[in-house]
Amino acid sequence: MLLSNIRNDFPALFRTINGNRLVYLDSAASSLKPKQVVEKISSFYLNNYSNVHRAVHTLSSESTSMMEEARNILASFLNAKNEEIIFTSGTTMSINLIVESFIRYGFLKENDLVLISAVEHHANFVPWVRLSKIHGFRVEFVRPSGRFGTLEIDDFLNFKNLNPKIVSITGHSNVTGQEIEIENLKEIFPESILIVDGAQLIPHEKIDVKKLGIDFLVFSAHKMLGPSGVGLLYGREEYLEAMEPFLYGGEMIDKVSFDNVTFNELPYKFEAGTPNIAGIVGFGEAIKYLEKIGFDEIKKHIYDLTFYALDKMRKIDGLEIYGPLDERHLGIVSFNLEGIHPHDLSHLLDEKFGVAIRSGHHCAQPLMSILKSESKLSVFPNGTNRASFYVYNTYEDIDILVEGIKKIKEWFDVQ
Amino acid sequence: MLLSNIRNDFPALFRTINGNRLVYLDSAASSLKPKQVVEKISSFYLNNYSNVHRAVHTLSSESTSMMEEARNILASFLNAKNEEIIFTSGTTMSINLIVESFIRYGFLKENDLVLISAVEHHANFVPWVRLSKIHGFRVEFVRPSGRFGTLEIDDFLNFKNLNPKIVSITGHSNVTGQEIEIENLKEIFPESILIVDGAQLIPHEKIDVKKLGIDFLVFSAHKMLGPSGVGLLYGREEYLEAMEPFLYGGEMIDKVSFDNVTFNELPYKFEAGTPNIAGIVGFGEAIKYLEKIGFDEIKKHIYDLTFYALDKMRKIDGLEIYGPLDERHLGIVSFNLEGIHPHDLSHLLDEKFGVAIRSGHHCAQPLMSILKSESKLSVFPNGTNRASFYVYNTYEDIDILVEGIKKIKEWFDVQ
Amino acid sequence: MYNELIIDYSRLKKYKGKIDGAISQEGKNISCGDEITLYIKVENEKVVDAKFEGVGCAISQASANLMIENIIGKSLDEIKEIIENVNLMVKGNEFNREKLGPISELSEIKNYPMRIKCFLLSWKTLNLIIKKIS
Amino acid sequence: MYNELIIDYSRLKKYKGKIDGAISQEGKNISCGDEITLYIKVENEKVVDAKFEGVGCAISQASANLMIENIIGKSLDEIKEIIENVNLMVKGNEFNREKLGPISELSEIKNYPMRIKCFLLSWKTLNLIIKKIS
Ligand SMILES: Cc1ncc(COP(=O)(O)O)c(C=O)c1O
Ligand SMILES: Cc1ncc(COP(=O)(O)O)c(C=O)c1O
Repeated sequence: MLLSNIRNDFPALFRTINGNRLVYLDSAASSLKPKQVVEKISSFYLNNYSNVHRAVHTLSSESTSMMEEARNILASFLNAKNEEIIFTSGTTMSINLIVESFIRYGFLKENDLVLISAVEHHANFVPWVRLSKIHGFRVEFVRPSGRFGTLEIDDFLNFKNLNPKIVSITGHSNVTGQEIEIENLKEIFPESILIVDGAQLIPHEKIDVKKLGIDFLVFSAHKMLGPSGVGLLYGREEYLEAMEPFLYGGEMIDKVSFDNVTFNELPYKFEAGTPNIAGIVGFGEAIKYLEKIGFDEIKKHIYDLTFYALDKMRKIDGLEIYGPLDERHLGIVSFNLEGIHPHDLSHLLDEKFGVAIRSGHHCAQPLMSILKSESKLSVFPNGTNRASFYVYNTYEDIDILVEGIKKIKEWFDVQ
Repeated sequence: MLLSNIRNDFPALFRTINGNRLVYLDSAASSLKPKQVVEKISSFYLNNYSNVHRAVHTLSSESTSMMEEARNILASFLNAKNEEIIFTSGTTMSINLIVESFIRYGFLKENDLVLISAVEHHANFVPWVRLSKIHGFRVEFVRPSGRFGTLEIDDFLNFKNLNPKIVSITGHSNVTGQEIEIENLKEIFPESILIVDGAQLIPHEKIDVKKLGIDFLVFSAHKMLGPSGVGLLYGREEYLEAMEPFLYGGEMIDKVSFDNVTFNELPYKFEAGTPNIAGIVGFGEAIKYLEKIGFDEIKKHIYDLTFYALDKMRKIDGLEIYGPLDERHLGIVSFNLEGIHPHDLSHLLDEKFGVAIRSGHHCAQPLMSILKSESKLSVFPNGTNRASFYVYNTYEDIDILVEGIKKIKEWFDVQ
Repeated sequence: MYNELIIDYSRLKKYKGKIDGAISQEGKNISCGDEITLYIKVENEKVVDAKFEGVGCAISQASANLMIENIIGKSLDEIKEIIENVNLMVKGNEFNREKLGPISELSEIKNYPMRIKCFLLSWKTLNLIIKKIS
Repeated sequence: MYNELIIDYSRLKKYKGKIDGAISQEGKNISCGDEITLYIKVENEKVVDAKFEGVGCAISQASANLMIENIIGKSLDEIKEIIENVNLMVKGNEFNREKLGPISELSEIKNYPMRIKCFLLSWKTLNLIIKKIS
């Protein structure tokens, strides 16, 4: 069991919601923040804050080193070079940057093939699909043949011969909770550029981008104890060197004249304008906090909670769980309960039991249509409930969730 | 004089730098933050934070209303509709959004004319110039004919007959400190789409976008007591409705299928992904703080400081001040001192006197070449010193700056 | 929020279905994807029949059923007034309880900003129809 | 940081200018826009003369003058060692004071991260030349 005193770092956990203590099971949407991260941000703002780069005065120098210290932390976290660590406003922006940059640079042309999957979050779906309409490249979708949205190796093998130019896949589904083996992708598509959407993966998995041969990795701070409005783009130096910038403005330039522009070196070439300085500083602090717990410990904890939850929830009559039921399932449990719309269930869990879960399509509408086609419910509600677990959750949290579901079910059945 | 107890809200002002109290004259790069804003952010993170939209649980509901409350504040601040208030990561991102959106939507085509000025910050220069090379539209530059980079009405009138499709101009130069009369622009180019870069203007000027007929207004929170990583794009509803989104992903969509995407309504259509929720909440708080002082009061205070500074600085031998010397000059004083490179001067002001000013090209390289051509210095250092004033500055700050400059000059002359 | 009235009305069957030859209108709640098709039959400026199709949460279903029950037999002008008062009610403003009848028993919805869209789905769809025909 | 050594060396004229027929290299400090052109004359693997052109702050000018003064007469191998030690020095690491001579009197630069680029401009440019010819 994870160090129980961790919970003391999260004041929100001590709130009561309608008289019940808060049970926060919505970390896949965004995690709570520990005092350490929030205090780091506050103290930075109140004591050291100024704009970064270029100025020579003390505050600017302090801000610059604190921001660059965060870059060091992220670089060694991923085993990347500092030049390859680009701060963005989040996963969504990171993916849009890659797609548009490739297009501008002339790398993604008519008839080029991009392979994504049908379980992607809209952030790794809409940019490709929409811009393919404008620019004429092709997008194909790996369809999950496994249980309720589960991607099997064969599903990818089907596309091997098409030799896609780009393979962009989530490392961990935000609906099915399936973790994808990145090694397999690399093996099946050795010549494709591999982009990994790490928004759900990195919060519990420390990754060595060099060892895994990942070309681009994107994720957001806010899902791993960090602040909102900051995310990361790791890119292989040789690609970043070649790519056209996405945002143009200050700091990312070398020389600007009336008819020509040359760009700054990496990583600044991709960091136009005043960055989210405090957010970046807080991001570094969040990584430090997680590393102190240890990622092995974190993953084990989340596994334990997941299997405890899956076990208990499978025993509830009329409850349909999505995604795999084996060890590929981690951290996120999406489900529906016969006869009760997810909005009603999640509303009542909050109101009567203080349990915060999410309900809806989880920004994965294409996957919802797949779940629907396989569902045995009398009516599939175009969405699911989703409970997700992180470092601060406990077995008791899950007991309260399960009890809550049972009581609401009884109550609905009686009415 | 501005309420002296304001200074108590800014703990950074009570720092000592090498034994001197901090004199912060770099607000044009980024302002300090008052306790109220920082505490709002902290308390939000520790008590109410969760992802916004869609979820029905208590924290998500609280976060959503706090974020939307900030939108209300910004909308009534500008006299705009809520649908027209789009949160971005900053001015730079806002301008890039407009340019790329226009291009994708097919609005900005070959040979279309965009008019900007030669005094623009790179954020309102590089996106136009660079993307014009890729997409073939034309960019023309209004050249300042007035004193050291000062834009005169005639300079704009020269372009009246060209009837540009878009006029994108800074409302306040971050180098010359000149405030531009937006009414004049509207009068000279009644048929052009008017984009105003308000990054330096809005911190001291409350604007009614409807009354002024501004089509797009962009600015950053961090230059007006707000957090880093958040900015604003105001756009006229009819344009926003027509434009193609810039970032694609979650929250900005309506329906997503394997071969089609439709978009959410305004403003969400332009806010893909998890926003900088805490940043937006802090932005709202910063506006509240400024409104409590009152924008008339703020502008008057900055005027007083500027003219006090200009008066004193003009008396220093060998000191060259850029921009206009009349009432168009506000808040920012850029200057050079014969024989002393700006990096040396600003370094010594920090080290010996605790004075923080900026030195360099201020992300306005094209303007630097114009200043150079007019300069009477024996060597123009390709940059300037820049002192800038905001709500928390005092006459004494300027006295210390001026004394510092004089002492450093003496010391250099003696050596 | 989940009182007997909501549960009972969410399960009502009698207003579910299609009406041939009636005015129909689709409505959608973007934030959850729920959709509704509303059928309204108008004679002499009066609603003489109404039904709806669609899947949704208990609140949206109950709201639709309760709405239909309370507009059948009413004139278009009366319905406009009802819609106005519903909008006042969800915003937490003063409204005319008499005009809303049993609908006003759901006024608690104003405390659940995340569910107001569920509640309003059928009302917004109705409003589209009213605008279309007047 | 601004001691007499810096001020004096920043004003030195004798190493300013061009050397015809020498190896030349441009260097640039992106963050401030300062530029330098360095001229190095090498005979028998030894630097026999060096000069530079360019405008810059006192630190970059002093650093360039001091650098030139200390590499004239040195072999390319010795210069490589000097460059290595300069890089150690600015990072605040241990370095060989003897190898750097008077240059080491500027070791305080390590406390001014925003000025290291000014200091290193000439050294980076020198390094480019050394790489080119070895
Ligand atoms: C006039 C002007 N425009 C644009 C910007 C860019 O703002 P940001 O860096 O917040 O994107 C600045 C800030 O330096 C500015 O002064
Ligand atoms: C798998 C996945 N990808 C991308 C995203 C988008 O992340 P953000 O909203 O931080 O840009 C999310 C978060 O919802 C996600 O779960």
